This record gives sequence, C-alpha cells and structure tokens, in this order.
Amino acid sequence: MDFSAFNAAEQAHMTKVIEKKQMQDFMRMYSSLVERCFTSCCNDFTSKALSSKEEQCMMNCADKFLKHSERVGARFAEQNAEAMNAAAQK
Amino acid sequence: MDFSAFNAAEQAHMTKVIEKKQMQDFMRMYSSLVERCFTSCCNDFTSKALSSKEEQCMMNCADKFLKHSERVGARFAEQNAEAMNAAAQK
Amino acid sequence: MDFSAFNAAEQAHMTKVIEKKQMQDFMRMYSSLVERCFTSCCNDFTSKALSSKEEQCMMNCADKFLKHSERVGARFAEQNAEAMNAAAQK
Amino acid sequence: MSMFGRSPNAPTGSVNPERVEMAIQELDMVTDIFNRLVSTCHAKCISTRYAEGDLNKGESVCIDRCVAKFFEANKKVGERLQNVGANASGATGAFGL
Amino acid sequence: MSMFGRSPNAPTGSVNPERVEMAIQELDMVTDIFNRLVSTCHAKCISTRYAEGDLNKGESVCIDRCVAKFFEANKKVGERLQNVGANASGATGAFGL
Amino acid sequence: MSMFGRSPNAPTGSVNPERVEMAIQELDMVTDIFNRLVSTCHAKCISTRYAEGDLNKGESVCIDRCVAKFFEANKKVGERLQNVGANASGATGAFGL
Repeated sequence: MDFSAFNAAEQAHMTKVIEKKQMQDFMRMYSSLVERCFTSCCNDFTSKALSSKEEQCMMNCADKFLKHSERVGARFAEQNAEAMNAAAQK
Repeated sequence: MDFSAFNAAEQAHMTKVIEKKQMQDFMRMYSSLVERCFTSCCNDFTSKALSSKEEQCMMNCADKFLKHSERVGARFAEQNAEAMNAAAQK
Repeated sequence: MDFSAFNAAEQAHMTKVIEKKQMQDFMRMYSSLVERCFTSCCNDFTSKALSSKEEQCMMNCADKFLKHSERVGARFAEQNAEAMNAAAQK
Repeated sequence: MSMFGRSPNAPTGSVNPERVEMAIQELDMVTDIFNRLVSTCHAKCISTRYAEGDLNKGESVCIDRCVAKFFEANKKVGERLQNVGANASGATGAFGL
Repeated sequence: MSMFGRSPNAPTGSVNPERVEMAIQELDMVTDIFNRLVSTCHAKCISTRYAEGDLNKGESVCIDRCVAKFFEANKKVGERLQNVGANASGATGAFGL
Repeated sequence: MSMFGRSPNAPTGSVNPERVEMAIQELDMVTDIFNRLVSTCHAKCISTRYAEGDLNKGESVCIDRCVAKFFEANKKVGERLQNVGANASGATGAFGL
C-alpha cells in the first residue's frame, strides 16, 4: 500500500490504525491457530488431560502454522510488489 | 428496514453508514468468492500457473456465485416484505 | 477480567461497551445457531415448507446448542478463575 | 424486517446516538443472516463441478425452496429463543466479567 | 484472565483512551476464544442427529473434558508463542506495508 | 497494491476523513484476502498429521505454487467482476433497504 500521497497528520493516523490492526490480527491468528490445531490434534475425550502425544501434535502444528504463515506472507509480498510494478509500467 | 421514524439528520447519517457497509460487504463477498472458487477449482499444485481448465472453473464458479447471490437476495427481499406485511396486520 | 484499576469514568465507559458487545454477541450466536441447525436438519429441497421432522430437529438442535453454550460458559468461567488464582499466587 | 421495538419519534433534527446505534445493530444482524443464508443455500444447492456459469433449473428451484425454508426455520428458532431472550446474556455473559 | 500487562492506576476521573482500548482488545480476544471453544467442542461432542433437546450424559462429560483440554492446549500454545511474541508482527506485518 | 483510485494530494496538514476511511477499507480488504490465502493454502498444502514442526520440502513448494496460483485466480476474478463492479451494490443492496 502506498501512503505517499498522505500528509503528515494522515500518515500518523494511519500508523496508529495499522498498529491497532496488527495487534487484532495477531490475536485473531493466535486463536484461529489454537482452534485449528486443537481440531486436528485432540480427538480423545475419555480424559480431560492433554496426552503427551496430543501436546506434541499441538506444538508441531503451532510451529508449522507459524512457518506456513511466514512463507505465505513472504510470497504474498513478492507477488504484490510484482503486481504493483506491472501496474506502474502501464 | 424502516427508517421512516428517523429525522433528516438521522436518515443522512444512516445513508452514510449503509453506503460504507455496502462497500465492506461487497469486498467481503468478493474475497469469500475467490476463496470458495479457488478451493473448489484448484487442486493441482504441480504447477504454479493456473491451467485453462482451472481458469474456466473459476470463471464459471464466480458467475454462478453472483447469480446465486442475486437470486437469494431477490427471494430474501420477497420473504422480508411478506413477513413485514404479516407483522403489520397483527 | 479485572477492571478494579479503572476509575469511575472508565468503568462506566466499559460497562456500555460490554453491553453493546453482549448484544452483538447474542445476535451472532443466534444467527450461527440458525445456520448450524439448518445445515444439520434441512436436507430435502423437494419442498419449500419445513417438514414436521425438520422442525423437530431444529428445535432440538437449538435447545441443545443453548445448553451446550451454557455448559461451556460455566466450565470456561471455572477454568478462568483457576488460571487467575494460579497467576496471582506466582 | 423489524426485530426490535422502535422508540417513539424524535421530532428534533439532531442525531440520537442510541436510535442510530440500534438501527446499525439491526442492519448488522440482517447482513449477518443474509450472508449465512447465501453460504448455506450455496452449500445445499450448487454443484461444485462448475461445468457452466449459469444456474441450471434444478439449482434455481433449490435456491427458492432453500430461502423459504431458511426463513421458516429462522422464525421457529426466533420464537423459541424469545422465551430465553429476556435474560439474553448470551456467550459473553457467561464469562464472569 | 489478564493476558496483557496493566499500566499503573490513573487517579484522574477522565477516560484514558489507551487503557480503555487495551481492555476492549482483551475483551475481544476472550470473546473470540470463547466462541471458537463453543464451536470446536460442539463439533467434537454433540451428535448431529438431534433426536432430543437435552444434552445426554456422554455429551455433558465430553464438553467438560473438551473445555479443560482446550484450556491446556491454549496455554501450551501461548507459552510457545511467547518466544516469538515479542516480534509479533503477525500476518499484517508481512504485507510489506 | 492499489485497488482503488486515489484522490489528488491534499496539501493541508489536517486529516481528511474520507481519504483515511478509504485507506482503512483497502487495508481491511488486503488483510481479509491474506487471511483467506493463509487458510486456503494451509488446507491445500499442509498435512494434518503433524509428525514434525518444520515445513517439509513438498509443503514448501506447494505453498509457493498455491500463493502464485491464488494471485492469478484472484486477478482473473477481479477482471470478471470489474464489469459488474460499477453497480456493485453487493449483498446488502439486495435487502430492499
């Protein structure tokens, strides 16, 4: 996104908005991660304690999800940059 | 929805709110459409390019989703009108 | 959540915010309930009228969902209280 | 579609925040229900083969019935919840806040 | 449930927007987790046959265990993420904005 | 990524609510698409066995292709909708409000 057309007051405002949204986004990502991994990893409700197998699965799932998100983010940024360059050359 | 009980200032305010929400709604519809159609149409990740078969599927899916939404919207409006008439006659 | 560090003006503000969010939450719960129960109960579209079997299923599904939510809420509050006690003793 | 009681007319020309707030909540509620209706009836009626871009006859008829049935189901659930609706603390209310 | 550090008491009687903002974010977080908990344990524990409107014994026990297990799982993930949490740019941060 | 036309520069130092509103909407749009991309490619590429915490080679390659393909698909749909986009009343517009 390009905020260069914004004046200083607008840029300061957008910075605040973006910071707030990043926080909300991180939280949403966190709770969706817990939901997703729990759904995949926990299927035995004969006990209320997390088994060591379930715990290991949760950790692997969380780690993998973070790495997945990072990789998607990196590719997304590249594709975005490409699309903007293509648009600028028109 | 019936805004006839609103004064002019309130109606003007609601018009602005509704316009903003329609924009948000259109965007949300758009991204959910892309997600839905991609999930249905793209299942081969041995290549990064969209095959012509996948592209055709995406176009059909998008067209169909829009027609579906329109039809649901038309029926929804009718049912709403009916429900309001029924409520008014009580 | 602990609002004891808040002054009176802040507590009054939060009370309003919480009331508004409870209303939104109730609505969201309601529409998700209708969606969920409809998806489970209604699978015959050779007729536009709700069959008595489908209606019974909707009622049971709604009742069960409410009892489920209540039970989850009660357990959630207990677990929360436990977690806060554990945190306070550190 | 009026789900909530409407407060009596305000003759003044200023915006009453509570009235507007209520109208916005009602709008959000209708939008939420509509979006769920679109998604639910899509899952029920639309074949995911996507061999063509038009709704075929079977899909069109299915959509009409799906919307009518959803309305009826929604009404029944609404009536059921009216009984518990007075103490509508919902999910948030159970947080012990 | 206090997930975030609390700033020291403000003795004044005016609303501190940042404190209130933080409390609202915390409330939203708890609500989001709770809604996902309801939905997840519903999928795990409730039979979709809907032959009756009451929770049966097996469903009730399953719900209790599901909530307890979800809390434990949530705590483990939270501890794991604390390490990466400092540079918690999350998804938006990756946009190159 | 600029999806919307940008109004000409405002030389003043005050915040123009409409410009800011538009930027926020664009930000929300990008965030929404990104979150759906993460979720969609996760479903397509990540095995739910979770035998290890690292992305294996096959998953990594799949993610790269999935993102590229999603972008292309998104672009095609965007071009298609541009035709109907002018009267983009969307779902809400159909409410008869």
